[in-house]
Amino acid sequence: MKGPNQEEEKEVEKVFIGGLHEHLTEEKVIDESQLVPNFADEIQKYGGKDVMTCLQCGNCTGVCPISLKIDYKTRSIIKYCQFGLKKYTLGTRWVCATCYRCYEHCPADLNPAEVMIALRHIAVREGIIPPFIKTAATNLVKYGQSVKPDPEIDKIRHELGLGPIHSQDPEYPKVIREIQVLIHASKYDKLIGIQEEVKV
Amino acid sequence: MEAGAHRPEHDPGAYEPKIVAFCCNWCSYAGADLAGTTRLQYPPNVRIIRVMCSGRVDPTFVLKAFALGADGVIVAGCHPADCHYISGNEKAAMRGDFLEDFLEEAGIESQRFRVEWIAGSEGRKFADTIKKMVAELERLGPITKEARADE
Amino acid sequence: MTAPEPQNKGTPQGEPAKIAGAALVPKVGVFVCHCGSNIAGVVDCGKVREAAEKLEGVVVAKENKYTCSDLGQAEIIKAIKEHGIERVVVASCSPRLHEPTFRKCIQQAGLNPYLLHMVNLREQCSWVHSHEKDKATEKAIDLVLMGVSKATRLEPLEAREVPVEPTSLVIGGGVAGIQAALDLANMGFKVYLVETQPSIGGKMAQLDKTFPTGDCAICILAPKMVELARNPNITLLSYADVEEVKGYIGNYDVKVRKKARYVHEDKCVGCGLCSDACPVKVDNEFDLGFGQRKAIYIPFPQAVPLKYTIDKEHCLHFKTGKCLLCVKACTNEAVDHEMEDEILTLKVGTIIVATGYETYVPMKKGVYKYWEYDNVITGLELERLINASGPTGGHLIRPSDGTTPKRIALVQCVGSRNKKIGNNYCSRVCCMYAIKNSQIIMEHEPSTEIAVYYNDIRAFGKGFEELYHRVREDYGVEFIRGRPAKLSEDPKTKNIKIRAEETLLNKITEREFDLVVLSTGLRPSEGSKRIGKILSLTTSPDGFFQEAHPKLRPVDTAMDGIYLAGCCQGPKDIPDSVAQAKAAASSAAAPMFAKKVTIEPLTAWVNEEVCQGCGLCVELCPYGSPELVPGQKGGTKAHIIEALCHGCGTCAASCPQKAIVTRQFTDDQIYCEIQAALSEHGRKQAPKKRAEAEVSG
Amino acid sequence: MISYVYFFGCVVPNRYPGIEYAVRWVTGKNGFNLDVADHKEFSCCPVPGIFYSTDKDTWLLLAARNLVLAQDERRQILTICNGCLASLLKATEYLQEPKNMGKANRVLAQIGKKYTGIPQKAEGKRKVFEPVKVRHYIEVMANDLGYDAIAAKVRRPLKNIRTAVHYGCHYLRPTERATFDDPNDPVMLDKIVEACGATSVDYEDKLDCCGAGGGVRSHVVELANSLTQDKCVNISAAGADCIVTGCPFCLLQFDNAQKSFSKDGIPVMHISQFQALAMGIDPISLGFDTHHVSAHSLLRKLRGA
Repeated sequence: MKGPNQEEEKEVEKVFIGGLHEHLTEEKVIDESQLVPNFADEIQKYGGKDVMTCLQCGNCTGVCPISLKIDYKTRSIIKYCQFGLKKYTLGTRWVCATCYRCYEHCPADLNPAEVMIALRHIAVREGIIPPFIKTAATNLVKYGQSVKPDPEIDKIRHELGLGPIHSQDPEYPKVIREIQVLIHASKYDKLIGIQEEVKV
Repeated sequence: MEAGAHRPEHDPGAYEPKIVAFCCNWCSYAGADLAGTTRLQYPPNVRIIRVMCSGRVDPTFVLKAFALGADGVIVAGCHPADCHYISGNEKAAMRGDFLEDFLEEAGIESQRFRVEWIAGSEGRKFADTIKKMVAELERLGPITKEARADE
Repeated sequence: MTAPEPQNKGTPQGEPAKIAGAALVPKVGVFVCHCGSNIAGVVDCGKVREAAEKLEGVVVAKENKYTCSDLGQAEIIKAIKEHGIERVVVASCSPRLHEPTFRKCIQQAGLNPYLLHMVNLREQCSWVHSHEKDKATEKAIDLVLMGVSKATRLEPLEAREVPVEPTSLVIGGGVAGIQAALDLANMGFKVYLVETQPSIGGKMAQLDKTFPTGDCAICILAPKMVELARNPNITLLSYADVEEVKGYIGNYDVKVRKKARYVHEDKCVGCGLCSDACPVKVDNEFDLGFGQRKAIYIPFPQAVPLKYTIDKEHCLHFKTGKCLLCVKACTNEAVDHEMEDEILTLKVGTIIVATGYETYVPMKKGVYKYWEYDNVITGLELERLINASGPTGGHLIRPSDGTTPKRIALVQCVGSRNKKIGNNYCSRVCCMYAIKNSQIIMEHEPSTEIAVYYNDIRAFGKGFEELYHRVREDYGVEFIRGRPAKLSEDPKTKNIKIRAEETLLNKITEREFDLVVLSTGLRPSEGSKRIGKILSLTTSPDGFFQEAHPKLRPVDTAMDGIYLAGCCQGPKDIPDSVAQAKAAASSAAAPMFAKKVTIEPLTAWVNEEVCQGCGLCVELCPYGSPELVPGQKGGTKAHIIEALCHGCGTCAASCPQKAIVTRQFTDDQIYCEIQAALSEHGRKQAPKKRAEAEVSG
Repeated sequence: MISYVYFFGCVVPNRYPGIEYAVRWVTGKNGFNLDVADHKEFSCCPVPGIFYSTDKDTWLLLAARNLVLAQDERRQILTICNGCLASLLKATEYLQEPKNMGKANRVLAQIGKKYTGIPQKAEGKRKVFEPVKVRHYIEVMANDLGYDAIAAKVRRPLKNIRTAVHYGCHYLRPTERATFDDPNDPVMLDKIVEACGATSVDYEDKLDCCGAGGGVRSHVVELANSLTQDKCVNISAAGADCIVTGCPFCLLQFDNAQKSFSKDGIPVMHISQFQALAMGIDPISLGFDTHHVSAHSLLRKLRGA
């Protein structure tokens, strides 16, 4: 309809009103309906230590290399976990580089990196699966390796006098079969949605 | 961990292992009390016998307990170097080593007998020790009849 | 450490009867306590009583709502009188709690107090199996069975009275030790105060001002130190260590090593001529390395006793055999390099432990870079730097260049509330000393900017919160809620940048400071560990000494006659230390006023008929209680010196002949308990089924 | 003599064959002549950022399969990658728990495998098993050979080469398992570099993350690169000629990310390549063509020196 005018209006609103409309639709008061009971237990089930031990000192955020770069505060996520604010925790937890710095410095001996990993477990089970996970898992069931082989590299291997990579070994299909059996047994293919057919 | 893996299946529901625990008055008995005051739950399979010191536990007490039908025996005392009586726990530890070998000879798995150091402040450790031992005994099943007769 | 001196040495307490063969089973009364709902809420006490009634020997079994109440006790007394009960079993809480109560109770009814057995239904049954009521009841019945079967084997014993030496030993000369010693001395008791340092005063002497009132620490402490030195009832043994303690309440033998000062205390007048002459300068530990002292020194001007001490490690004479300038300088011939350590033996009735604390030392490779950056110091170092009698005369400087810092960061919870390093506890004083120090700094240099990095501010004491508000409002001290994550030093200016999340802003902040002060926490001192070993004191999980009961016996230890005062029991501030010292003095005074105490007679006894005189018990006993003596009917026999016996029973457990009996814990009694614990009663598995299970295994 | 089995992982064989060549060369008959076997049935370790992050059961099964292969050969696993080290080492810890071992073995039985650990000796009737040993190349060099032995084999001392070493997170952390080096102040990589005759330069935030781990590189490459940029700024400030690391994934990150923020970049290589250079290998065999940042500047300096 108006096209460019609408865009302009939006810009104006952003600058002068600070995105009031978005603010109005956002929930400001957190009531119990938004809390997931026993969320801390769920995290513990997937290997995170008890998040309730966190005293919110903020050391983890301070040492986190990612927290310096983007709006990601380790401590806040732990706080969300303590509260049971599940929906705030699942979306962006794939940015943790698992450098374990937070764990090294945590005076409560909590392991925030493992909490992030537990949150990833939970997210995957809710269907939040980043594409790279699928790619790597598919590579694994196809080639037995999470990196896709590159024919150019094969040439260089040959020039260096290195043998072909394992996945080109005539015996290797047996390994791939074994991997597929394991993946199938743990239902990982279903969980991730691996595009390659898993034969058992 | 391998021992007992080939034991025939038993019905774990019907089997209630009994544990006799000799606790020294100063540390382990106090630890068991602390488990109570902090309401830490553990399986009701244990019967505590209070002694003044873990050094008071005569090896024959342990053997007698097994002979009379105990599935597991714990001797619990103060941590090394913390003994209320200077060194009674060291003697308990020495007897423990000897007993372990002896029991193994008699066909009683080493997991059934433990010497544990539990301080008066370690209520949680007491509860965990009992939990772990009960789980272990349930996995092992009852003591064979011959082994009991050996006592 | 209780070991009674028998009043009637000739006749050891009656040989425990071999009841197994005895025809008569004594009459037993069982009293099952509900403890309100603590026990009855889980255990079916009615069933327990019914089961108890059926046991052999039991003539009365009763339930009570609260057995420990007057009503409950009256019922026990009534039953003893009416039914002629000879052994009493109380199935209630831990014997560690109420054994003395019920012993007194049955004694009132004319029964020997040692004919009581307590069954622990609360701490070790109802509270720990609260979700398994049936099984808890089953276990309770088993426990009562065990109790009854042990009770039938109990023998009357006589508690013995021992005299109490009206002298007390106070270990540690900090403010707690000083206060305890003064209080006891003022009550008229003789006191030995042993301090390992050359002067008393402890950590308090190093502090600048005290929170929240701002009193100068040494100004209020020094008069007490002088008073102590002048008190005729107090013998001050400074520069001395307790090396050995033997005995039991009322009768402790203490060995003290008085380290050689190389200056005769009686001759030294504290004039300081020797120190002026001494050519050796070393860092002064009292100023934490910021100031210097000589090799012959007093730690600080107000030292008590005001006697000089030679630091052997640095003295030139001890290094080279020459010098002796101090000897020449002394007009009183007090200096003596030939002096040797002296061993004193003291006899005391009670002991007060006041061994204090140490401050946490930051890690070598830690986040706070204490060892790497000059301008990172600890709170105690700051105390010396702002102290008017300190190395800088109270002028705060940066260690790197001696300039006055304009921006100062205080970092809280260093070495406290940290599970990684095992110090889980709050040190209680750091918040307040940091707040107090920032006030002092602001008073000196009002233009200073101070930021306190904290986790939680704990201002719980009288006047504390008010001080906290004052430094925020009147002095503008900034409080940042977050734990510093990274400290980095500017190589040129030596300023320190702190990166931390301001958790209340949800933002990472980075700020530069001229000086960083770490508010280090309190830890048990090395001296405490040593004394703890000597006295066999137990510690709580934090490493500080454990009190007998956290609420009701906060200054007693599990050992009769030994009391705690000050920070050796846990971190505390000065008023709390002083209050506890006064409490410990009052507790220690009680047996000394009474002049005698009763002691449990749980000692060992040798049956000469069975003893072969092998001597194994002599070898094993840590107290040297058994000895080999010629037997009455010939041969060599072991004999227990009861005064030395602590009743641990190690000898009985090892005796190959089973000739040794430990009273109240005899082999026979324990066998009975084992047997009762494992009796088929209450077993889920029928014997037959069990046999099948065994065959299949 | 200790018997090892090569575990090259995924990145090296498929992206940096020069590293594989260097490792074989250094450990082989041209170098230290260690007893290292090849095993053709190894799969992905599996990579912790994918599998450990999404399903620990699957991760453990795949890792256990690799461990069983080494266990049946009675050999220690020689990894050349921090990720493989972290994944396999953690798996051995998990498998110490009888519950986890039993659970894994029930599935492994379907492919005819069983993890027990390597049998040591029999104590009475019981056999004692030790978990399969998972070793890192750096640690094997430092502990099993020693810096003197490394220095003794140097034919072409890399004098004047200012080297910035990057340990990488999973070599050091979490600290409770990294018992071989001080996690707060690691020295092994520095000492190996110095044994090769080069200088290890100190730079700010040396122990910081390269940015790639935990799936960050795959998920938000800009974020990963931004972290790498910070590291590279510090490394340049220290005047380093090259970056040496023990982890191919960190290497890949440094190698790829530098394109995004600088024209030339600092050459980056694996410690095995660095060692091989010092031991006199022909640089052509080190496969620097597959690296994105050219190593020419470094090789030129080396020839000049």
